[in-house]
Amino acid sequence: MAERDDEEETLFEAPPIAEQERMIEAIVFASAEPVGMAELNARLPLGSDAAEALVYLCKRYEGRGVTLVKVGDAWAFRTAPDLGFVMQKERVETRKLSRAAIETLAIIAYHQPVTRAEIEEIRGVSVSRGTVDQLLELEWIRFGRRKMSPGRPVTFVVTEEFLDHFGLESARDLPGLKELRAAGLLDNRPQPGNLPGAAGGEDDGDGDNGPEDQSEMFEE
Amino acid sequence: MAERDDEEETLFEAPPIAEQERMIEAIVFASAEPVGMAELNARLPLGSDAAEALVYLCKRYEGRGVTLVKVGDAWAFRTAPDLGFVMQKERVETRKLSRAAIETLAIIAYHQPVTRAEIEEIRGVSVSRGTVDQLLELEWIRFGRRKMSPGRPVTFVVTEEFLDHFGLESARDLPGLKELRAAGLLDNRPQPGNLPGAAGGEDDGDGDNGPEDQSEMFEE
Amino acid sequence: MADPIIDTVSPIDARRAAEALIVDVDGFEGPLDLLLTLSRTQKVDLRGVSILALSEQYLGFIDRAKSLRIELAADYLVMAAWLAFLKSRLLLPSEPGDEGPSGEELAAHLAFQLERLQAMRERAAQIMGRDQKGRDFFARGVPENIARTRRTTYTATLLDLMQGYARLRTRDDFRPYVMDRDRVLTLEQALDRMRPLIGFAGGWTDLSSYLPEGWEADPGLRRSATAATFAASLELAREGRIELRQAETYAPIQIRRKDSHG
Repeated sequence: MAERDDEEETLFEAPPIAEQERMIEAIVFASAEPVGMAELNARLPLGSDAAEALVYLCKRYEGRGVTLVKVGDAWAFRTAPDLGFVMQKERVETRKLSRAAIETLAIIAYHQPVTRAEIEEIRGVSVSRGTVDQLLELEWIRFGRRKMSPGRPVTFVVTEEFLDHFGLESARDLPGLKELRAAGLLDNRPQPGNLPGAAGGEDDGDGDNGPEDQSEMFEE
Repeated sequence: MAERDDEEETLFEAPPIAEQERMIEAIVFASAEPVGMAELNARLPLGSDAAEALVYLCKRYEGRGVTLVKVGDAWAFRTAPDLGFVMQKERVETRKLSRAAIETLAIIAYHQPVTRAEIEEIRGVSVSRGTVDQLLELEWIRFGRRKMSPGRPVTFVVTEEFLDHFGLESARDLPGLKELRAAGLLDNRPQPGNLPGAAGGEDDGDGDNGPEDQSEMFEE
Repeated sequence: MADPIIDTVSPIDARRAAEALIVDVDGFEGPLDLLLTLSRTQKVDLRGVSILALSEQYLGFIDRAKSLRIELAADYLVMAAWLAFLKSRLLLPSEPGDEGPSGEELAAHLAFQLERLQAMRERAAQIMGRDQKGRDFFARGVPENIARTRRTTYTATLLDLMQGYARLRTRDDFRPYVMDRDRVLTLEQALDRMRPLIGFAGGWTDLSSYLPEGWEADPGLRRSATAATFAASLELAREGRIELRQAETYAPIQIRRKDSHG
């Protein structure tokens, strides 16, 4: 390939074919859509020959983990069909955590070890069983040591998994109020719905568990 | 590699290293984000050795249009920087960072973990909320471990995204880090007496956060 | 311009200088930045910069700004005052009784600060000058996440978490929940109150006599105190410290210390 000496194009000397191949490789890799021949030729330096470079590039990826494939009239990289099984990462459908769950989680993170009663006191509404269950299931919280107070209630603490998910090294590294404010996260406007006396409602309409049946699910 | 004869694992014989290389190629190629070593090992068949296969893969892409780069403890394919000129179409216009933001970023990168007060001491002006906000939003910085100093202030550190964006393998590869350290410019030199300049106040008139209220929430 | 008189009285070039200064002061990011810029006029390596000369330059700059009635931010004035102090320390021989760091130490630290800021600026420029993702090099344009199985998971970011917490805490600014306790005797309080007292309860005494003073009159307070005291007595009984008895339903509850009767 290097023997090409196109004397007629000395003014705009085309890069060596190996360089053209590199350029096409980069373009096709970064493009959001398959790239057509016309576009390749338009983007390569004058005098380049995308068709020829593509032949080399195609060969280079033969048998590799990714291959260069022709999609209609354009080119794209695709995972080798036989490797589908390593690409079968479970499709994880992610949903936003509910506000009740986020608040409960935040209280546990900031006040751990914390009892259910304390969470309810801070939130001003009772904590539904579903919310706690969900957080336990996500493995973001777990049961902590029982509190040495009457009734010896169980406490909740956050887990390693939690720290991992939120990119924290320890729960103590959570920013404080001052820092939240400094980072502009603290909206200072009062929320009309949350003025005094708004407490008491159920956080998500799961009405069969008032604060009194908290023992039911945690007592052995 | 193939010489491993873990008798207990004969059931799951690891694929040949060339196959492991293909699999890693497929996984890393498919992802826009760097893929961590832990994830690679989890997705390869039992008995595989991602670290070894990566050595081969890395070599294979040396000098290509797309290269394998290490970002922290993760791997990603990125187009070769020298080909930027054919990539205009993919270029994303980014909001220009203010001088304050750029300096703050550099200070965090070189002094991490670093507190807001330390950043202010180095720059000689208070750090505006917007500056930190912008860097957090770009995901170039995140909250780090709290400092074991009075008030236990939070610190900032740079992220994997920062390393990825600037093509750094680790924060240790920051330009001129060694020279700065040798010149003592990264020392935490205490001030003799009280030198002005490290303004304590908030520069955006958000005056309602005295230094005392960051501890408030962690005090029992 | 603060004062129109200046405009008419001063010569044109003074006015121009004044305007330039305003622009410049705005352009500086604080006193340290101004000092760093001034130090460049000395045309020496930052390690060799004369802090004394620099202090004089800075003070001169501030004086000029003042005479032109330019409003200076407080930290510029604080720095000016400090540099004036430093200057006097550097010029006058230190006396044996002098407290605090010497002028040389203070000057050395200021030089260090300037050098460090300069170094950070240079590094910042170097970082920004590097090849950047999305500008010079690129990630895969079509990430393939082939997936067959589906699993629902929930996610939240640290921002969500902090905002959630901030929301609760801001609400507390308006509904300080601790204040609600004014009219509530907690179990802990009742226990704290009873523990030292039961030592004296050798004989059977009415539980109602353990209510704290001032809690009997108001029905609400009395109810809370009675409930807490009763719960505390159950707790003490569980610990084996006291015994409880009640003659009949609704009769007064009585307690006594347990160890007195083995």
